Amino acid sequence: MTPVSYYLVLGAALFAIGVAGVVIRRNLIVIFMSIEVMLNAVNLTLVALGRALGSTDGQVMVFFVMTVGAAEAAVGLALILAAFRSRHTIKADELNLMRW
Amino acid sequence: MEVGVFAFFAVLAVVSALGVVLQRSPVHSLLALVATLLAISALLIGLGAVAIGFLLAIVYVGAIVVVFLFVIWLLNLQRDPGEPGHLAAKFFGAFAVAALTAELFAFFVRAPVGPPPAPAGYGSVDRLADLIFRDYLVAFEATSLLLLVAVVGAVAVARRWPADQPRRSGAGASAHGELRRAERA
Amino acid sequence: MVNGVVVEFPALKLMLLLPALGVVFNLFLGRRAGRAIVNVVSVAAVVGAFLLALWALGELLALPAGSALKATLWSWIYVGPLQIDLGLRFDALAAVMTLVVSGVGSIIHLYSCGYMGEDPDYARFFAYMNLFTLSMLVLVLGNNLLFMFIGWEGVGLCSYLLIAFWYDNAQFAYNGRKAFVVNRIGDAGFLLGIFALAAAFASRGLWTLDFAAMREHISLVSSAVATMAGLLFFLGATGKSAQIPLYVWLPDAMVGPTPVSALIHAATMVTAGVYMVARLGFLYQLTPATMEVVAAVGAITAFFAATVALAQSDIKRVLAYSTISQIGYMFLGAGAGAFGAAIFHIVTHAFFKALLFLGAGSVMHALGGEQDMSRMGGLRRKLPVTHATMLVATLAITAVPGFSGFFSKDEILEAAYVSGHYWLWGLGVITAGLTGLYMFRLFFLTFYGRSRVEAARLPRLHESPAVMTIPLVILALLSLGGGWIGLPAGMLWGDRIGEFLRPVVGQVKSVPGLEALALSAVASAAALSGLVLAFVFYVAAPGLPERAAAWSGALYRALREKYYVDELYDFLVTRPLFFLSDVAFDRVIDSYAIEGLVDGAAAAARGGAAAIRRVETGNVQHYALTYLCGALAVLAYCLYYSMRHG
Amino acid sequence: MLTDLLIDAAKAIVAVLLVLNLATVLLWFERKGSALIQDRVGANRAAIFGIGRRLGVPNLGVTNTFVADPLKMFTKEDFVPDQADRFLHTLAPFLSLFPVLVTFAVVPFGDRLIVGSRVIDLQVCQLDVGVLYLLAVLGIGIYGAALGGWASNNRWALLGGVRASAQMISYELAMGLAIIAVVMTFGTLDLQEICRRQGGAWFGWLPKWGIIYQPLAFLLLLTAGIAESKRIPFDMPEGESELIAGYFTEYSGGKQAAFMLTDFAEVVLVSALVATFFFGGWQVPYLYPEGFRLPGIGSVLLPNLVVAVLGVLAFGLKVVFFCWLQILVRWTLPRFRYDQLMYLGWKILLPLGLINLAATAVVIVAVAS
Repeated sequence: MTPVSYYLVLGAALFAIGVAGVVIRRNLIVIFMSIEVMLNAVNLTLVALGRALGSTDGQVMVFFVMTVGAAEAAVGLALILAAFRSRHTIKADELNLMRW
Repeated sequence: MEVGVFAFFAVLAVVSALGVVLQRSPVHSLLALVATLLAISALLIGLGAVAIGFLLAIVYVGAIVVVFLFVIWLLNLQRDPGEPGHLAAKFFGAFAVAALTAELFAFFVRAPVGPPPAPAGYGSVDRLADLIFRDYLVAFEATSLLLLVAVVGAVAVARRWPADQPRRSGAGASAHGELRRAERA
Repeated sequence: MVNGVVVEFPALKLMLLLPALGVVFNLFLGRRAGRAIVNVVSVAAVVGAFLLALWALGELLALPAGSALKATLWSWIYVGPLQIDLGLRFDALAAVMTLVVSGVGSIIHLYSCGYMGEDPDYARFFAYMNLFTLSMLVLVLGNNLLFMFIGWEGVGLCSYLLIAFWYDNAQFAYNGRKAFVVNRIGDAGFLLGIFALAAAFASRGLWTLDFAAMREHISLVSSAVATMAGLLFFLGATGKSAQIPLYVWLPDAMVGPTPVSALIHAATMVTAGVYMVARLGFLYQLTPATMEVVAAVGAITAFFAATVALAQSDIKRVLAYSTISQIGYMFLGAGAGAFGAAIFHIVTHAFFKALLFLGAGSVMHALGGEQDMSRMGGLRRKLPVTHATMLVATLAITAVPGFSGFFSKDEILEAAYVSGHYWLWGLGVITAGLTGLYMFRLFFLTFYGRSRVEAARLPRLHESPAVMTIPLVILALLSLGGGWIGLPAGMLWGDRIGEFLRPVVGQVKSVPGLEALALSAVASAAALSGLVLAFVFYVAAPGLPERAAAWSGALYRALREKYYVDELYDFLVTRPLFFLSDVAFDRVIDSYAIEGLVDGAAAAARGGAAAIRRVETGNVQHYALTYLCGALAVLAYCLYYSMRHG
Repeated sequence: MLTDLLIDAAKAIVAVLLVLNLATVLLWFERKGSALIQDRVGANRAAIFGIGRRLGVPNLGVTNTFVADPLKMFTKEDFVPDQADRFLHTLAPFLSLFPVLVTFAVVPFGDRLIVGSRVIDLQVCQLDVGVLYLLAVLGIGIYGAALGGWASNNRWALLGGVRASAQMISYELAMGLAIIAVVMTFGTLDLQEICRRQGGAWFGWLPKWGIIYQPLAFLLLLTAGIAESKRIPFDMPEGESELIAGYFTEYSGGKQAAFMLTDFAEVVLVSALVATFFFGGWQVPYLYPEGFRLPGIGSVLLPNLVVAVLGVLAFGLKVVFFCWLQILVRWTLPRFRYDQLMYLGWKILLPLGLINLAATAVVIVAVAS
């Protein structure tokens, strides 16, 4: 069997890549996609740890993460659409009306 | 053999995840995201979570990412011009991400070496359904409510209200309006 | 002393639940439900409580003397060793009070259905009435001081709400506030008394406010503390029960709807102070000095109020002062150690005073709201039922032998005499005469003589509907026969109510039969002479009062103006307070100190915000980065921790 | 070990070849069938050396469908528009064809075949969660059309791509609901097992096919399936009169062939799924593993090989029947308007699917208790 730590390290790497996307990219859509990468890195970690513990609860968590992810995508994308309509940009650093 | 399969999908996942972040064109990012998700779902199946693995592909690849695609089209996003942006932010961001990677690795390399053999029926739909509909029933019902709220909210937010309708002339715009009217009817 | 048993009786909770449901229903659904349903629900809630009280009484009588029923609603305050539950205790004292509250309350609720028949705000009215019943039951049934205090405050609140029920009249609203503020002064005394008592017990290691426990361990309290606590509680009692010096609110409370006056300001709430003193009898018995104060205040108030009542022309005002006077009697009895007699007088007083108020309400109803006795007269034929029942009530309050008031007042005066308060006894006897005078003055002015009713009102003069007269008749029967439950010891079946209450409130020594008879004869003679005087003044020789008034001059004016007490209070307390508020607090402290503090805080916040708001760049990614740094720190700490501890 | 691998490989190759060939046959079938329906001659060109004519056989257009057209397709210039995204433009046709083909991996085309001591399941890949696999792979299929339309950098193509993906995502819901109802009925996600559970008969004569349990789900699946394959009456994405050819307007040569092949493979797939879920898959009425057992007549014992072959033939027959049905539909019904299409998908099929699901659940619980 592949050691669980491999999966965990892979999950960590994917998560870090997702974080990098969120922090560095300016395109809101891409930031959003990076968040999805982060979510799924966590999913992988959950299942791997669940497997290591011999429990299925980790998979149930993944199930819920997916549902929440779907809801988040629906609302988030709707927000991006609305923001684009009013500001004609989806650059994260240009949508900064809420400063100071 | 197993490790080889793992390595293949792991490399695929990492490379395509990097693709999500690094691609200039949102559509290419999106395609890379699809590849990442498929790799992850393959890895989940490899871990014995067969049902969840396929569900991940159905839900994410089959639905959520398609919605991303629609939004990209709707916004008519082209390739990013690639301006440098805030270099300082990028620098600190990269630094923080490196630190995060290091810390996470430090955590996880010490995890148990080999997973115990999966018990019979591990990761099957039966077992999963048993948990979801018994132990996690309330949470499950709550997520259904959450989805409903999210759908209503998304429609309310993304809807084009009459006041902010930018009136453009042209065949395309009016055809679009017709379509909307027809959909509403 | 207490050798009975304490039995769990969960139906007590129901007794509180019914009025509570009535409140909730009337408050939230009353308007929509309509008048008929509101009437039924409100009356049913109180009648249900009364039936439950009867049931509980049956249970209690089946137990040995000195027993009690109890029920616990919730655990309330559990702080260290102090444990206070919202508990109910139904002993003999509570039983009598509960029956009076719910019984007379039922009758008055029924009467209100008719009296408030045209008021558009009936739902609010009945919500308050039910809330009052609930609060009063809590006050009576609570098994500890703190729970009792909740009821105490509750009835005060309801009193305020109901006095100011027609709040669009500024004067009524003012009177409501006055009642509330005056009551608060007394409540402060009550609260301080609770603290004093709790501290006294706690310093000896007993953390309780439970009546039974306090009574058992009252020997732990030093007499100095007992005196202080007793006086503080009595201050509370003077506020709630309208005694000198805090009586001023009660006459003004008469602007509320008449059933309210009957229920709250005559029959039940105002006797709460007497009940409280009786309930804390074990405390008062420790300190003779306090008892002296109670007795003296009671007797003086009784006399004082009776004199004022002589010169009032407002029918409800006369009744208000007579209430103050009668409660003075109760305190006289309590101060003389005859708690049982005081409670007995509460009961009989509840009957006849409720009847008097309801009768007055019936008269006012007939006259379209007229309260001035100088515009009444000769109503005997128009209002036969009201007239007959009022006659019974007037005879009862005058303490004519055989009527209920006679027995209880007699017991009180006897106790005052026996305990050696001869002066107070004398004052009581004089007051008895005055009572006869002013009550029959009221009666004759209203029902006899020439009709002075305004011509416009004459054609519409009518007897009240059955829903109002039936309560009158019931109360008249009770006023007539209600006293027979407390005959003098040794006569027929003896002093049943006294025996029933004895395990709770203790016993007073009695005098030999012949001496008692003599005392009764003196008191009755005084009362009857008052009656005769009234007859002479107001029926036989109607011109006499004016001449008497002119002859007495300043004295009469003082009586009519209530000894100028309101003006005195206004001069001594109200005006200085307003002056202080206006000059010292508003112009100096508020303008400079408090506003300076507030403005300074605002300026500091503004300055600080201006400094740190730069952090809010509005760029999501900066926030994400900051968040990430925090997460990194937490993760690093976890890493460090796990390495340190394996 | 190696033998197992070889057998698996053989099954996969057989399945793929069968599907591809059947798809090609369908192309011819469609040409001639449409001609028949529209009272024309249809494909009748490119006879090789006139052999058929010499033999007196009417030219059925077999040659130009099976030989000339493929040759022409694959030798044409592979044209990529100037501003197109070359990578995605190339990837899209394969992204379109690949999922459809791999879907067949879980479709059972026969019962067990016993060779010596070896039991061969006539299914490329036995999967406990076959239905989930099916839905997952079908979900991926959207990207082919969508990206193909987008990568061409052509308005018509993009519109076609948008329409295609919106349509597929909409009808996938109804399809999924129909399939889930079937899954609930049979209590398994394994397609082979679903086929097995459709064996036997009620009262000895009525086959226990899915259609008996789930007639509504059958209609839903068939409708949604036709919509998924984007054919008339659901061919808005390519709607020739409006969008030229929809998302493959800018495709030519082999890539276009891949798109066309996808269409026909999808037709086959829908037929196979309908057959599997509702018509017993490879089940032959009254045929049991040991032989025929005819109600009221008697039984005939048959060797396993014959039973297996009969099963495969029955499955093929059913698939061909539903292919024919779809072609018939295609050439008989007019095209929906786009809003009608959305209306049908979201406001008719989806609620029907939900109702069907709820009713199924109630019945199952009622029967179980």
